[in-house]
Amino acid sequence: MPKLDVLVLTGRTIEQGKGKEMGKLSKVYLDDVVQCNIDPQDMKTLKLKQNTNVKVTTNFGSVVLKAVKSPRAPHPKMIFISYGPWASMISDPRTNGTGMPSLKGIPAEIEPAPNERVLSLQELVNQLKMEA
Amino acid sequence: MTELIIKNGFVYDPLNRIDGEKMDISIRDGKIVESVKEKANGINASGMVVMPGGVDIHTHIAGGEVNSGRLLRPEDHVKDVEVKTALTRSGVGYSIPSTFTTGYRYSKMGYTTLMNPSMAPLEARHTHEELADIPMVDKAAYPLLGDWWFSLEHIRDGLIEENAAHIAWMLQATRGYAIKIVNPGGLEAWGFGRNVHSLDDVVPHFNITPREIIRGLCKVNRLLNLPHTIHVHTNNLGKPGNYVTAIETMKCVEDLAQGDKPVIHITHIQFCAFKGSDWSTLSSGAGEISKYVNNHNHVTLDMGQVIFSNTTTMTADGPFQYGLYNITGNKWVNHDVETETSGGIVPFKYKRSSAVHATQWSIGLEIALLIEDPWKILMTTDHPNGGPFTSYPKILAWLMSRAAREITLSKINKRARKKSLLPSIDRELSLYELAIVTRAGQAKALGLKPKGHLGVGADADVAIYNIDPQRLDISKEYKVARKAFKKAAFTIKDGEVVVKDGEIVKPVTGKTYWIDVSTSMPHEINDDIKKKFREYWTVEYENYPLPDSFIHSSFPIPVKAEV
Amino acid sequence: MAVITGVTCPVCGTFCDDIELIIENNVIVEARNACAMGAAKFLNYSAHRTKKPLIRKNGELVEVSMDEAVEKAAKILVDANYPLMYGWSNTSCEAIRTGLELGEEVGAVMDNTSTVCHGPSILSVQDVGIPSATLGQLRHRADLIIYWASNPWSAHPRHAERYTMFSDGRFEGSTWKSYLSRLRGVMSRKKIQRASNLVLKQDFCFTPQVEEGLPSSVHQKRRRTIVIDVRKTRTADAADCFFQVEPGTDYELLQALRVLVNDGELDVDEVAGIPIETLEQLADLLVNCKLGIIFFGLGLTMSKGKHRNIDAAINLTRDLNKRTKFLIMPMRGHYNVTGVNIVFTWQTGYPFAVDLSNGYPRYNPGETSAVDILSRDEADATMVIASDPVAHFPRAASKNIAKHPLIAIDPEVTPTTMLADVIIPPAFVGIEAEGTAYRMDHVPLPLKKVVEPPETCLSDQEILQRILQKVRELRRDMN
Amino acid sequence: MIILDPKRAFRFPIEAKNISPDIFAKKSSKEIAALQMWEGNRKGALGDLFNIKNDSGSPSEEFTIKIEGDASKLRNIGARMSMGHIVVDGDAGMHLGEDMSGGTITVAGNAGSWAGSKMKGGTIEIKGNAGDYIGAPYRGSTKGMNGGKIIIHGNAGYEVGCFMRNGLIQILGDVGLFAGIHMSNGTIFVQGNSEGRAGAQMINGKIVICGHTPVMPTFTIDSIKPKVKVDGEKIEGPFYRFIGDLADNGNGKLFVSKTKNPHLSPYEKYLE
Repeated sequence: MPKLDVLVLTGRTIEQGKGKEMGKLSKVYLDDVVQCNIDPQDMKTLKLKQNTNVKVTTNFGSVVLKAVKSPRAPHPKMIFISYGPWASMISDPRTNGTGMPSLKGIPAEIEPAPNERVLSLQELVNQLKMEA
Repeated sequence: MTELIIKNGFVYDPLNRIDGEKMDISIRDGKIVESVKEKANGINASGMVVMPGGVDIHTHIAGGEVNSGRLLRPEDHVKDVEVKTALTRSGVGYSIPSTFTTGYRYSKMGYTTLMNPSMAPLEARHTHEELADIPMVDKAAYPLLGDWWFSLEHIRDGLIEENAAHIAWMLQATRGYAIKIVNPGGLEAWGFGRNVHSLDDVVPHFNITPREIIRGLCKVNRLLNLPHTIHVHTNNLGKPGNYVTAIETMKCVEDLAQGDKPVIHITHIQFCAFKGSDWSTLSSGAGEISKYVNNHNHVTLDMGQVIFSNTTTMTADGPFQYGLYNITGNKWVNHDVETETSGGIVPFKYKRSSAVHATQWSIGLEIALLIEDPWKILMTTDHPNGGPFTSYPKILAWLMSRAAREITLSKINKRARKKSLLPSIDRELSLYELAIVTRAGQAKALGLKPKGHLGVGADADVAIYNIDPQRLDISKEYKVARKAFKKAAFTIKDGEVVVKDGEIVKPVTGKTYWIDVSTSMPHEINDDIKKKFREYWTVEYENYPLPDSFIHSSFPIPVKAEV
Repeated sequence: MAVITGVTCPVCGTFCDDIELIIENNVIVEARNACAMGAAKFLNYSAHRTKKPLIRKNGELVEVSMDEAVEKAAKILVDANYPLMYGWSNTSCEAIRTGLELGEEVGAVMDNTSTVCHGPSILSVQDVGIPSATLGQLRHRADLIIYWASNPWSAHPRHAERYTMFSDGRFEGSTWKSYLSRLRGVMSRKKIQRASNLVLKQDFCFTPQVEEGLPSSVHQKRRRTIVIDVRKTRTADAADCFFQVEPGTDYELLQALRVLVNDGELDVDEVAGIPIETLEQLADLLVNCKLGIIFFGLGLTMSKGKHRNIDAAINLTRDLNKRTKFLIMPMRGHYNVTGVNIVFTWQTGYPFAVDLSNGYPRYNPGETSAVDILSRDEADATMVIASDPVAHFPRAASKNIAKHPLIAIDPEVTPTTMLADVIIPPAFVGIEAEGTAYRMDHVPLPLKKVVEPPETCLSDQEILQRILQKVRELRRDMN
Repeated sequence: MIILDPKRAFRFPIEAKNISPDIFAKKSSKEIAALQMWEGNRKGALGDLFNIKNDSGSPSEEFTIKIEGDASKLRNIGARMSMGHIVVDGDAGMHLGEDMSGGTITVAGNAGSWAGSKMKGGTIEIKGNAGDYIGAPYRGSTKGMNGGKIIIHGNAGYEVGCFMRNGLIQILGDVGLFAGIHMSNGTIFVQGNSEGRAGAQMINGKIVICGHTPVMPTFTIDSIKPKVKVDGEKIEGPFYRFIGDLADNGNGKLFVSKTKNPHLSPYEKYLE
């Protein structure tokens, strides 16, 4: 399987913003926060098709997301994930004495994961509970 | 019905011309009364001084700029903290204490009424939220109206009555107490990074001068019958040579005075009494200012005394604060408020070794001592601009004791010492005069009738200090007196003992005063303001005025206007 | 049917107060003037809500009385050795005031969501200050608007319309028309692109226009907008000019600009992927405006450099004030995150990360901040109000929340409430309960009550007041 | 020598500013045991947390406190100390030796962030790694380390020597971002690599980096030096000498190893 070293950016999208107000169980929210926005060229490199699953791994964890072609390209070797429980699975908790974890620009490895499933919110929460 | 009697104290009540007479003060239901029943609770004040509760005409204790100052200065808080007790909330102190700590510390010094002199009308809600969290004292706030677009346009167009009606609306909308004017015209100019430099400079885009603004608002103040005069922070504040501007400012409303009633209050006069052409030639303009004030009765002043300390300067005078930032390179907050005003904050350290700072220290005391009538010059530090209010006892010591002044004089910058007028001044204020400059005169200047005295009907706000005027020569033993003023033996608020031996024994909340002006033309103003609202501000008309339910212990003072 | 005007929108820091709600039978059926996010909240807030207090018993959440939930919450807080009380930015100042009293009573660490949004901005403000203004001042006067690492189009949808590029002020007007004509240009380019893709049967990637220097539109005598970001956001599409920065190099870019606006020279040919010649033109633009404003977002506070990015940005603004008037403002996210900083500050002296465990306020982000305390596994109980940390904190921090007793005061079902041991659902502030909140520029506005809450839901403030009362009772009983 | 032996593993932060030779020296063991210590939000006494042993060494020995075991939850150990020794067997918590003016602190393990913050004199030696903000001021203040010496044998985190005014910080391992940010005097000596932005916003002072490092674009190359002097000792180079931070009109000196930083060779064109 091809792999690619990328930087993860997290952030707000209007869909996520709308979704969080409609409820964290709403489809609008859940559809948006599991998306991994990838540069079209990088999609090609990774031999990824729209809406196939990818696994993103950082030093702090890994998570399976749905790959989508970024509408804000070009941004080679950068992936974008909306703020939310999925992005949080891989973000960097170190604050370096500021209180602020590193949520943008986290080095990661991304690879196609056609055989892995995007966890549901409940499964994700259960996983946290188990790890604790 | 609660009753209390303060027995055998030496009473200083200048508004009732009582000068150290040994007498009892009777209290019932929060008011001073003729007498109470014999079984009433008594405080034995023999060998102590009894005064009305302290009043502060100008102290930055709440609201946007004060709180930005707090946020800016963790390093200031960390050295002075207050631990939670069974009765009191925790907090931080030094130059910009947190709200609870502010109330407690004032109360411990025997103060009971505080005036917050700077409130951006758009952010009045903030000021009042904070005032609600300042316990122990009564309070009020002055909305900033000297650069309000409505004021500028009305006065430019000669529409004084219209402006009066609008300001009446504004006092109600913001629950304000007096018309505050800061660097008139300069704050509007600061919107584009500019300033005005004299009373006759034209304000860019508005074709009006500071002189016209001051005169216009002075007339408005009279039309509205407000209890306090216009409260003015002059143009050119903090600049060498500015004593001329201060005198011109007082002069420019001379003809508007009627009888001996003041029509203008110049605040923190020390900062506007600089002589010299630059910082190296800075000297005191106290002589000239005092001379003018000694010969005129239409003006009151407060000191804005400087204390040698590390403090936080904050004013609505954006361009002045920018200048201070340029001089110091310190951290700098600027906050311009749409359609209304500006604001700035810069931490500042007054050093004895600095010729400029030491001269400033001297100027404040010189003015206070050279002005013969203590009713005209009130004691403030413009907290926290000249220094924190907790240093008031130090200032009282300088005022009451030549010896205290000489000790400090001997430690300041040589050049400043040489130029200081203080060695030539022998005057030492008596306890009676101290009572004027810290309460009676302040309440009188504010037109706050139930405050500043102990006559029948007054609010039972009383401070009792551990000073025996028959035994203690305060001029010589100023240190003992200073200590007594720092920790009141008793503070009584609305008839209840709230401080004993300098400690809080009963937390109480105070009232919020505001001026409820009734005018004959409310409808037209609302229409005019409504029409321009979206054009001028970025909030909706209906969200601007504060509802009465929002004000903590709201206490309107009804006033009937002449328009 | 009732029409309520002048409603404030309890969603983002833009805190629009011109919303008109149409209400039928205690239900909001229409939200006029609201953006997509605002409308989503007004029309759907109640869709997934919890209405009754819940306590976890034997692993299952079961409905209980308000009294039982309050008592359980109070007990958890009283028993805790180092409790964390977190959230606060989506509730009223009145609730926050009561919350601080409760936090002081139980010796908690009080932290709010600014810890993971503009906390770093506050740290740098404490180092250098901040020259800023209310938003109307910019609407009236700003002729140069910079959105730096912020994307209002998505995060603050009405910001541009109300306060900047598309607003009309006394001295500067809206640039709506020039935007429309530019948009037409972009649309036709996109059409060509789509057509060519069809013809060529392949993905033709739209490469950005590499122009020599800055586009001429930025030199026009009208309000101009510049976007500086690591990717081309929707806001960038609407701007006169866009600078794409290599991720993690904003700090270098800001410091380099400071040298250039002070007429200094640099030894390098490019900074942050942008040629020096272009940066010199940008510096000229900054120096020559009448009033400039930088609106910065989390792209600076969360990325490499964090608070030092803001340090440099504020210092750039300070430098520019030697030449012209220049201001800077953080784009605050939640509708009352500014208010929570303000209330924390007036009561304790510090805006966030306030540790009250020793009986007085102590402040040191990195030490007393939520993510750090949780990552070090130091908290032994957490109370979350008006926030959803489990969705937004790094996994290492959320694990601690999951491990210990968790109280959630939140009307919505969120990852945090899914982990909670006690859930007390309040009325929605700004819809079912009133109060005060602060816009991103420190302008306080009222939150309105427009419909009745379910009978079982109290306001946040009332719930906190009840817990406080219970805590004091439990304390008394212990002594 | 007073030996403090933890009675149990700690999990809440402990306010330990009372563990200082200046405070212990005047007290009996009983008084020491009664010293106030906050553990989380519970007020307690030092004797509740530690077994206290009094090991009277030679009378000539300077007053010494030894903590046996893990002290990583103890904050402010040795705060404001002016004399004597503190020896920590294991790890030490945050704010170690804060505001100290004399004496020595030795840590066998790692030390938390803010070690030596506001320090004015004395020596802190950390055998393991150190956290962030070593030798920094308190929030909002510009009064960073103003004297004394901090030696870190392992790596150090971000913002080492923030607002430093004097003294020496020596790091034998690597250093994180922003070493010497805002510094106005003093010396930071890094034997390993720097993550970058060393000397950012510095006004003056000296930073020496012997390993690899990026250099801020707002530094200008000044010369190449064969060696550089640190604390009286000559360190062999060659070093590129940069001046900065230009954005802050700084005149700070940043020495960077020439051999470990070939990516900086383009700068040499400015020296011809």
